[in-house]
Amino acid sequence: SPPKAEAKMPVLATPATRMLAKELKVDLETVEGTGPGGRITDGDVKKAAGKAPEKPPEAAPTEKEKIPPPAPAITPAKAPEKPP
Amino acid sequence: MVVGDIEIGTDVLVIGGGPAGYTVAVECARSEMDVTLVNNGELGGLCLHRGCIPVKTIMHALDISEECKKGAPFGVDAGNVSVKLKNVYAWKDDVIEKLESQIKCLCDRYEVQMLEGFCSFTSSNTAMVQGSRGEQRIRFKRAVIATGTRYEEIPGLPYDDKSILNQDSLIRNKDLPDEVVILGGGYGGTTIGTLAVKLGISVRIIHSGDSLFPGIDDDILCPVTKWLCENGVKIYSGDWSVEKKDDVISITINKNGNDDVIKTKKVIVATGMIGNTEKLGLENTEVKINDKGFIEVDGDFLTSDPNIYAIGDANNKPYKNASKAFREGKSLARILKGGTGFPDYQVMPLTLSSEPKISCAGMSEKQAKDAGIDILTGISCFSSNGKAVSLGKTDGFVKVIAEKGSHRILGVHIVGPAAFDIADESYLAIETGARLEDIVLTVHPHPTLCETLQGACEAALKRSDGW
Amino acid sequence: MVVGDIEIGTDVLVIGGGPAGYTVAVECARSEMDVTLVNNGELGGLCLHRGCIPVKTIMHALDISEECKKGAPFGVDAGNVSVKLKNVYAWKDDVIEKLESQIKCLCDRYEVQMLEGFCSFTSSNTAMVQGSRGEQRIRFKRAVIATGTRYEEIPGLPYDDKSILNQDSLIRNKDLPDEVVILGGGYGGTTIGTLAVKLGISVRIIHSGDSLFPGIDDDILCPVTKWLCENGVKIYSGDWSVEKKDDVISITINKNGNDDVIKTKKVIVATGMIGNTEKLGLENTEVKINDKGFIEVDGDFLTSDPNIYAIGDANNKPYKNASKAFREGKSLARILKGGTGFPDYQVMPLTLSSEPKISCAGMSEKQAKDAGIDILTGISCFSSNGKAVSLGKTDGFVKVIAEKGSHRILGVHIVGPAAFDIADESYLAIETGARLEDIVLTVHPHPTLCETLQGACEAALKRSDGW
Ligand SMILES: Cc1cc2nc3c(=O)[nH]c(=O)nc-3n(C[C@H](O)[C@H](O)[C@H](O)COP(=O)(O)OP(=O)(O)OC[C@H]3O[C@@H](n4cnc5c(N)ncnc54)[C@H](O)[C@@H]3O)c2cc1C
Ligand SMILES: Cc1cc2nc3c(=O)[nH]c(=O)nc-3n(C[C@H](O)[C@H](O)[C@H](O)COP(=O)(O)OP(=O)(O)OC[C@H]3O[C@@H](n4cnc5c(N)ncnc54)[C@H](O)[C@@H]3O)c2cc1C
Repeated sequence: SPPKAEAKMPVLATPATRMLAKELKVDLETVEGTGPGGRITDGDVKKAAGKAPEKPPEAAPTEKEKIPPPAPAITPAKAPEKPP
Repeated sequence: MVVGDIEIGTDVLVIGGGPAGYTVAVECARSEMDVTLVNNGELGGLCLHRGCIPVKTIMHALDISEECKKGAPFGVDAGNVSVKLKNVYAWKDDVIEKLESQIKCLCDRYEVQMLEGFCSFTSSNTAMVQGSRGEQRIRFKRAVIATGTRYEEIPGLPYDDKSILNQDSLIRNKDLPDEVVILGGGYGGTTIGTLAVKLGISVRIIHSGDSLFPGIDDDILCPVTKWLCENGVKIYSGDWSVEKKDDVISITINKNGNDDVIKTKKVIVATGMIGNTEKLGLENTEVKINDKGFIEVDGDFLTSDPNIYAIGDANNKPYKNASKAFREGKSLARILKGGTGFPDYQVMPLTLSSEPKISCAGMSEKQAKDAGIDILTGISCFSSNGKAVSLGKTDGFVKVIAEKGSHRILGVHIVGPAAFDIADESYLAIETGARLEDIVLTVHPHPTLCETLQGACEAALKRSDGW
Repeated sequence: MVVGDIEIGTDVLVIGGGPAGYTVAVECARSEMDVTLVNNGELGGLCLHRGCIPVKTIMHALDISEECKKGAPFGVDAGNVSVKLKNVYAWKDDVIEKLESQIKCLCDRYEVQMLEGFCSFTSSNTAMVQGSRGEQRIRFKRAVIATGTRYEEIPGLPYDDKSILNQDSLIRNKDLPDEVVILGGGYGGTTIGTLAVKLGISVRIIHSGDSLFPGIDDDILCPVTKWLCENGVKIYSGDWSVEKKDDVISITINKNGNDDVIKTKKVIVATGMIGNTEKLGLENTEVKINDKGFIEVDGDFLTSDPNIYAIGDANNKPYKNASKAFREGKSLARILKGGTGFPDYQVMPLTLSSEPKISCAGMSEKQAKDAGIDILTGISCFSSNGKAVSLGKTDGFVKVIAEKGSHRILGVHIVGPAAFDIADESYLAIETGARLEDIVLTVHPHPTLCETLQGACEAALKRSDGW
């Protein structure tokens, strides 16, 4: 049977945004969301990562959510070794 | 497999060919990494051969015959429907074979090197495979342990395939018993109990604790215990202990200080699983396990040994199921490629093959209340769903739990025949932080079963102002 | 109904007791408004009596017998399965009766005043009901027209219940023909054609235009046309015209300048619906209709008459289906209460009861390309889904369409037996602007059919960098 998960309000961000946060090493618990109801957007994550959003935020909320293609995010220490 | 003295070199050694193991192997190989997959036994693991797939397949075949039998009101005259259990199990084996060959194909397509045999570590970068044709040494840069679990035994009562059984016995159809006592409730006990009833076996279930399935709200569980009772299943709760004398197994159940003793010739132990990490040679590495044999890992599945990872049932992360195994396989492949793994999930769905079926996502009503969250709940019954009525399947309901202030959906619990099919919307809803309004304002086609999910959200909303 | 000279006064008069009408009536009454619902004929409308529900119910009963017949591989020996069509239709009537009584209950619970009869306007705030027991005058503050549609006729060929039929004939089972020609493809032609085949009728379908169902991508439609062909259905395309001489109906089909003539004794006209607004007395109001009889409304369902609204099939908004009717009923109730209605939807799902079933949400691949959107597509087949294999139902696939740059999901199209059940996630995804990652990173339980939806999103993502 499943372990008793500690019930608390989960962070308000979509899986895609949480993926971005992981790639940019941003702890979402420390980010204040600017979206509706405190939702954390991609822009919030990038800002927290010290990166300016690539585009200035536009009026339409869908534009705000727009992300560039996922960064390869290869850390040198873990670069895969080329197969022979 | 070329057996011999020559050591094989590989970038990534994967031990175990279950969902976790074959997924990480294929995903790494897809990125042109050099991958060797060692598996001992059946490719596809517990899930394919003795778990998810066979249980669902056997149940479906038995359910079809039930549908036929109940077809008369629909105008279907099925004559004397009968089930040939031998053929049901043959179909199950067919399904397994088909799916196993798909996994084989995938591995071949991406050129995963496959070895058959039992693998154990000889150091932090070498391992040994004992196959039918001898021994093979392997040198690896990184290794992934995906060896899964095995059934825990009751101390002093080892499985003997005769009287002390585990869930395999029904799934493999070695000689179905006429009656059986199942030790343990929860996922294992409820699933195997349901299967046993459908196979015509007389069943008693013994569980400790208050509920047959702790963590599921009572109202959701109620139709299931009702079905079990109606089908002659006796459910006992209390602290139990087991003794075996000659052929007879006596189980003493203590509830509120009173002892109840029941006797049987066959028990199925469904108390849980332990990590499949014995004889893995972990002592030759830095890998650490906990008291149940599960491997300790960090957020990136790395063990205490910097070269060795562990995923799937074998690691000490919460939940043991195939979805977690697949996800960890995919996530680790990204890490091994030098990227980041997947973020944490918020919802681990539960799908219970009870009768009726149960699907749970997110917080139960009790969990939310215990956590002090102010909630709205809403319920909608399948009996008022047009499609369910037209299918003649009106048992059950959907319950939704949302935070009162924000209307954010925290939990969706479904009991009913359609529970597995329509639940996918609820996973996405909770993961993305959707609100009740998001589901209510999304058009759901008519007549479909998912309207009941929408209906439950609407019912919750109607308890707030303005709806 | 008290028939007499005394005029009834009501705040809200609703004309038509289909999904649109009874929904707005119940929702208004729930807010303690004074509501009168006039319906001519069957409570629940086209949807319940001659549309969605009967089609699905009859098909399900026929499908169950197919399942039984195909049960042998699963170990089910169903003997000589046979279908008693009389009983199938009796079951259908049962289902309708059950659901109709639920609607009746709802109306009673919230104290909707119910009148039976044909209603027409005598002015912008008075109307007249012709019931079996005479006439009743009504004075209203606001009225809602929810009178739905009826089958369009081919000029000069009125429905005669003998040779010129509409879809009602199969649904009501008045004397099933041995063979029939269906005029028109699209939703109506494909659905009724599929039903006819399942009823054992020999079918020809004639449609103008290039595709049996314009708007659905060819790859999604392909398994359906394949099934139709395998089941002996002949499909003709081209501009057609009909002539009837004595008993014989001749249809001339012109394609690329060549004429093809086919002859039959029975046609089902499935060319479309027109607004049910004749004899409504609209000339006594300011209400305006278009050339197909549909009522012109603004974004808040208000007609050109400031007291009169129109919802459901009867208005001139796009789509004619029950989900739209329900939604507009709920939305208008909020407006009549003095609030705002619902926002526009982004997705109007399409569920097609073809064989295999089709479910479409959002943009098709062609639509997206035609709109100049740069897209990613991903496909996943049910044949590689463990649950589908275990059900022996591996036909079909899921196709997802996403914007290339943002990965935002724009369309999800499913063809296969599970198409209706797992589609709900796709509606929410598109409505909320979810990205491929959102579905891929949401845990989907194993083994379930919705894994194929996740698989299609993953396939699309794998065409982008980093996956
Ligand atoms: C009755 C039952 C029903 C279940 N139903 C479901 C369900 O419906 N949904 C769900 O999600 N989960 C279900 N599960 C759980 C699911 O089967 C497991 O979570 C899943 O199989 C775990 O995958 P894995 O790859 O981690 O391990 P496993 O599937 O256990 O695979 C491990 C593989 O490693 C091999 N191996 C072990 N040690 C070695 C070694 N030293 N050398 C070489 N090979 C080795 C084994 O032979 C095996 O093939 C069910 C389990 C049971 C018992
Ligand atoms: C064969 C078929 C299958 C269909 N399948 C589906 C499906 O699967 N899913 C789906 O969403 N939609 C389906 N539809 C469409 C669906 O049935 C309609 O969109 C829906 O019924 C529209 O609801 P409505 O309330 O606007 O009108 P209707 O359901 O047509 O109801 C109108 C009511 O008003 C009454 N009325 C009319 N004029 C007057 C008057 N002057 N006075 C009093 N009463 C009057 C009528 O008698 C009727 O009861 C199907 C349609 C057909 C024909």
